[in-house]
Amino acid sequence: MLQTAQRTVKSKKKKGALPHERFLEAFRWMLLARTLEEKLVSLYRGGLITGGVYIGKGQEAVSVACGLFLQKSDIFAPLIRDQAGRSAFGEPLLDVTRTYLGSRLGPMRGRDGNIHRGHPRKNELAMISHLGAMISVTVGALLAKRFKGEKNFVGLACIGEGGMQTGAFHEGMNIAAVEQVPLVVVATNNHYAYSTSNDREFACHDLVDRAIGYGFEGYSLDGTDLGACLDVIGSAVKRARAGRPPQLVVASMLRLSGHGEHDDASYVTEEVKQQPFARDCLKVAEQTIIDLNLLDADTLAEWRKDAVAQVEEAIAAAQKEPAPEGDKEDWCALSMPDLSDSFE
Amino acid sequence: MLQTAQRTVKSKKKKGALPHERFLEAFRWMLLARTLEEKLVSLYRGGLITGGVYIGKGQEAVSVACGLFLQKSDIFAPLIRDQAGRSAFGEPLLDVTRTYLGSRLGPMRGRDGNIHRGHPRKNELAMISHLGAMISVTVGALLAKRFKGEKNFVGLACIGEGGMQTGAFHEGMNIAAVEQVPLVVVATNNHYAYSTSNDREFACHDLVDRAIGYGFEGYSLDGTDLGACLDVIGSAVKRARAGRPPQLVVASMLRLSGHGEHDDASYVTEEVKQQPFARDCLKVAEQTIIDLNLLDADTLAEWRKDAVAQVEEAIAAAQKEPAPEGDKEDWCALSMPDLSDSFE
Amino acid sequence: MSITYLEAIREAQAKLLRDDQRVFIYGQDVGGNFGGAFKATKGLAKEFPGRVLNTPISEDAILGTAIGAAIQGMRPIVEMQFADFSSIALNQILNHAGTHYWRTGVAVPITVRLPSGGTKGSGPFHSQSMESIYAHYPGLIVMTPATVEDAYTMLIESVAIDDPVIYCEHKYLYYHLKADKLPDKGLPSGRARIVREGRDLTIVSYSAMVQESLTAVAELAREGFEIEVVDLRTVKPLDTDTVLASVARTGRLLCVGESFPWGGATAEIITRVTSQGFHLLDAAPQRLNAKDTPIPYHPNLWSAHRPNAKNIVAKARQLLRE
Amino acid sequence: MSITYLEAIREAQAKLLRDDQRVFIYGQDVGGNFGGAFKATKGLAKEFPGRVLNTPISEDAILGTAIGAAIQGMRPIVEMQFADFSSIALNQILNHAGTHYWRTGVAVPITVRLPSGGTKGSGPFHSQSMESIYAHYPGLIVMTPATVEDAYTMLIESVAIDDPVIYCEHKYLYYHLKADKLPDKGLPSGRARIVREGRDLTIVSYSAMVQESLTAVAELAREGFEIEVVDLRTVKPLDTDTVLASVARTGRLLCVGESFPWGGATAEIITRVTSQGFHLLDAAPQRLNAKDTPIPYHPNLWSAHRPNAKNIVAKARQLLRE
Ligand SMILES: Cc1ncc(C[n+]2csc(CCOP(=O)(O)OP(=O)(O)O)c2C)c(N)n1
Ligand SMILES: Cc1ncc(C[n+]2csc(CCOP(=O)(O)OP(=O)(O)O)c2C)c(N)n1
Ligand SMILES: [Mg+2]
Ligand SMILES: [Mg+2]
Repeated sequence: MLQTAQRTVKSKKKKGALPHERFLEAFRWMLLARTLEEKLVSLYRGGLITGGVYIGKGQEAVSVACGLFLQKSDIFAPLIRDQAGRSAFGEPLLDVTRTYLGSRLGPMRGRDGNIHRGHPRKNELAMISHLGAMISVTVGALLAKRFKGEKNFVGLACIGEGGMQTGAFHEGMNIAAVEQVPLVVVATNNHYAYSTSNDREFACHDLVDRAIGYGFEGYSLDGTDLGACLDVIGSAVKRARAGRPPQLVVASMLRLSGHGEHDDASYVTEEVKQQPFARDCLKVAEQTIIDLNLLDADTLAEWRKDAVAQVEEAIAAAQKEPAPEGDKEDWCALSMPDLSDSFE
Repeated sequence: MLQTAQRTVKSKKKKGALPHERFLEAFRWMLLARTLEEKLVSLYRGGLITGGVYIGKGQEAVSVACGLFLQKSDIFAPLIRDQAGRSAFGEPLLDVTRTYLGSRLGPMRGRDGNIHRGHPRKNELAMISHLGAMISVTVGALLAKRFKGEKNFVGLACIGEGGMQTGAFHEGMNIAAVEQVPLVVVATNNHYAYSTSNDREFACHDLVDRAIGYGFEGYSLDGTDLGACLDVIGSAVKRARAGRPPQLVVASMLRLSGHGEHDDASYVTEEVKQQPFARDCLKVAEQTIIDLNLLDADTLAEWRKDAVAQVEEAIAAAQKEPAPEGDKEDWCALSMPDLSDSFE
Repeated sequence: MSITYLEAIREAQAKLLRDDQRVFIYGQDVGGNFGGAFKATKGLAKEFPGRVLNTPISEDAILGTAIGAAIQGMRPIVEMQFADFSSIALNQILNHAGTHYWRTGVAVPITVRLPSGGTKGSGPFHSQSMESIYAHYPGLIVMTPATVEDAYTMLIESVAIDDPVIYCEHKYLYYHLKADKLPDKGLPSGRARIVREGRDLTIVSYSAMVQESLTAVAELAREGFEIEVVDLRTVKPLDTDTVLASVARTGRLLCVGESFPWGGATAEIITRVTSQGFHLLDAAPQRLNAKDTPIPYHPNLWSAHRPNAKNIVAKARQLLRE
Repeated sequence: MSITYLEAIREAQAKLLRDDQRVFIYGQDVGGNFGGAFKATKGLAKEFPGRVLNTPISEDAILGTAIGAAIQGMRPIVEMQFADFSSIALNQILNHAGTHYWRTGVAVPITVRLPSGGTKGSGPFHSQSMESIYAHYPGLIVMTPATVEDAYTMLIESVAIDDPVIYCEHKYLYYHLKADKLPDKGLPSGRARIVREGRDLTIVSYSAMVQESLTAVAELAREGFEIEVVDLRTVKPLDTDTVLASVARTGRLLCVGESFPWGGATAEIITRVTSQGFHLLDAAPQRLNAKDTPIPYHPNLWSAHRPNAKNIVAKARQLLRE
């Protein structure tokens, strides 16, 4: 399977990849994420997906960097725009398509949908919707690892600039610093929280200025520049792993889609779309590849085809699988059914 | 009544007090607060007060400055250590003693106790216990004033360094900046939240560094120095009133009492007690008065006597008043009793 | 002309903004030319400049701000993007808004709109019905309109009420319910409505479950059963008298609610009827609720999780046989 | 030797820390040589270095951290300083801990200790009983121990349970209840206990109200009434069978709870008994709760606000006459 092949490449890289190899690896995950999400969007438009579809278009460079530097034993807390990071961290495509297509065999078994999926046992936390909540949960997972005597681990949690305004975010950041856990928080300022633009979200000059107030080390990042993303996020992960204080990276870009696919984002002005932060990170990365001649056109075309094939395969597989059924559920919210309450 | 006399002095000052007159006025409120709280403590020890007694010993300089620069039409959100500020803002002593002694005639009518008292109609908000909650409520009060077309108002909300770690604090600070309301937040880092010292509360170098992350203007303050308190907090109030962004003042001092009077604070080490921030602001202020010869010894003694007399009078008055009684209550949590639910 | 439940909510807010300068709307994405995740405030920001304000994602502060403004004489309407997110605002609602009048004598006239209840594919965090939590605590009025007309008049009334109102609007009804026109006046708050008269059984319900109950009752009518349906309209205060009067006529009681079972509105109704009208009952009163698990995402699971016309029919049949 | 309810809680935690390396204690002021606002963890930080940790005033993050640690295999015990402050942690508890197993198949073994209930002079924000809110939502077990022995064994059991447990310890019982020694084993969770047998009336209660009920029953015994008292021990799951069996013997039911009335545990019990055991009842079941206002500060008001032996006696007498 191609995805596996690619993973092998990845693990080779971990032993000291050259910068351009890392770049290409990251680009390939981005391509896969974009391909997958475009397909999900068309399935959604065709009425084949229930619930919302939220994509990471324009944020793949940051996201992939979030997943790429983590080991399997690290903790990853992705959010709704982190397809690229999830894949890079090791989430199988089948997890995604099973969840979106409501297969009973998916990680959430139809109980929860779409972006809420996760694999806590594989250190991919399953987000709840309430923004900000995952920061302290990641802190707790890291604290546990410390209690258990593990070494060299890190955790990485994603957040949007909107989510940074929640109380949960604040409490989570502060407690991370108090506990001095090896946490990296990657914030994406994509200039909107749903329809709300930055001017009604916060009033500080630069969100990265929040780092100092928590005792984090803070870094700004052009989220449209894959090279910069790999550099800044990779270094932040390295610093956290080396025992430096918690790290905050604030990346800037534009959300290149609606909030979800139900949203036409007509509130995003033409002016905003002309800003430098509105560039498409995937196109920028591809241009770099062409400019520096890192790949020939054939290979690029081959990668694209491969991505499409992987996506098609994962969708076809999930589509064949059974849906959950009400009368086959045990309807028990506890792991210990004996302690379950009964209402006749 | 002496308290009235003193108030006259105060209102004269507002029209351009000389610094040392303002200092003396502030000192006199501090003296009153200290005298009152010492008396409350002894009533508590004598079993005459139900519930907790939380005092502001060591924080009177900051607190008085919080109340002193506000007009009656400004909004004040004091917390548990703000007796001096409450008095300076205009809270009658009788409100205090009635609340502590459980008079039916007090502002809370026995329904709520002690430090939770307030007079929302007189712009003294009645705190709930949940720390951080009052910041956004103050923002809302200011927003209302703006909606109503009022001018030249400010709001001042107090918080401890412990309360700064709540999500409510964060959300309140951020929304204040987004709304650009004329708010001053005065934080007292008294080095403890109950028994917890700063090292388990936060991990930033200086809490004032949080100002920039919210788009507040931030100032540090030696809370044991009355002159500095008047200067820094007075200026912050002036700036907010003049339309500058919201203001954060972080004052440093030691809580010179237990968390409440039930607490012997044995966790406060001798070493901490020797730090410069552990000075008693009242003593420091008195020394300044003596050193600069701002008052003669007779007047000082007179002021003390006056404070005692005011306190005794307020206590005696409250003690004569009736307690609330269960069968005289309407037990209705709504202002519109017709909409009250009935459980037989 | 035909108007939906959602449009009624929008129209009520337009009218409130027009008629009362103290009203403003506060919440995530309510402003701009966007008008809210469900478009319940569509166009209002433009029509009423400066009075329909977007907020940061800060539910605690949104409520705190509304409370402060209300204390100072305004009449804020807060929109939570989904009822489920009001868990973050819960402290300000229960402990601040709910206690303020009792503690200080100063009322807090806020309306908190909670887009509530399940819709297909919405899952555990966008489907909740939280009325029971708010009704459990003192100091709040909890409205649960089940019709387009009530959605309109009750929202208007909520702003006139000096006390905090939790207004639970049902997302499923947004587009599914239509009316010909909006009424000038409705039943006063706190009064339940007999939606349909009957003599064999009383079904007490509220919000979207009133519609499910009516569908069920229509089916049972074909079998000759005449079932009375009571729409509570507000779950707190709860109009015990109307419910008791109905049970006095029918002798049988089935309560249907979409929230979780333990301590839900259905338990509260049954308790009132049995403790105050025990002798009126000819059979054991019954309840039907969502299952005691999080609300599932998948439509197959969701339709098994919530009460619906089908299992209302089944439960009612059982009760009618007793 | 004599041991209080509070000491039992401390001893249980000491034993847990001793026996299970996965256990740690997390909360405000629990550590140092302070040992918690009520001293429930006194000395533990010293005895178990690094495992009893003070936290910032950040209830949401405290719970979030505990949840994350539990997912990774730890068994955290969280102390909320007062139950009332768990309103800030509610989102993490209801929406995260309560849904996690169902959503992902991975259980979240946390124990959340809530110092609950009223004491003299504690007022609206330091007196609450929040069991009904937690029991309403799926995915949580809610314990409400009423004796020293249960305080001990149930806390130990709560940590053994793989699912999240809300452990409501009553502050009034901390010093008021004493036992001679601590048992090795108690009744399993989810099982109610017949505290006292009787035949004229069943009083169902939990937490501090069990003691009030026993006082009331002793008084009524002098008038010749034999009243059965059931201590629920856990309000979720609720041991309906034991309650029904008792009502089968007595034919009369009075439920006593300290929380607010609307949708409280008392409503849940009455609903179960009437829907499942209607024919067992000889008279209308009744409930007694706190009043539907915030909890008052002044002792005169507080003693009128909560149920107590005196009004339990009055209510029981009324019920016995019917
Ligand atoms: C506490 C909370 N309130 C409201 C929402 C509803 N909501 C979902 S996504 C979203 C906008 C998020 O904006 P941001 O954090 O910037 O992330 P982005 O969508 O831009 O990636 C909102 C308001 C939520 N998920 N959580
Ligand atoms: C949200 C919340 N959690 C817990 C408490 C209990 N509590 C009351 S005062 C206090 C310590 C407050 O510390 P700080 O904010 O520094 O104020 P200080 O007492 O030092 O003036 C705590 C934990 C509370 N009031 N609110
Ligand atoms: Mg965003
Ligand atoms: Mg402090």
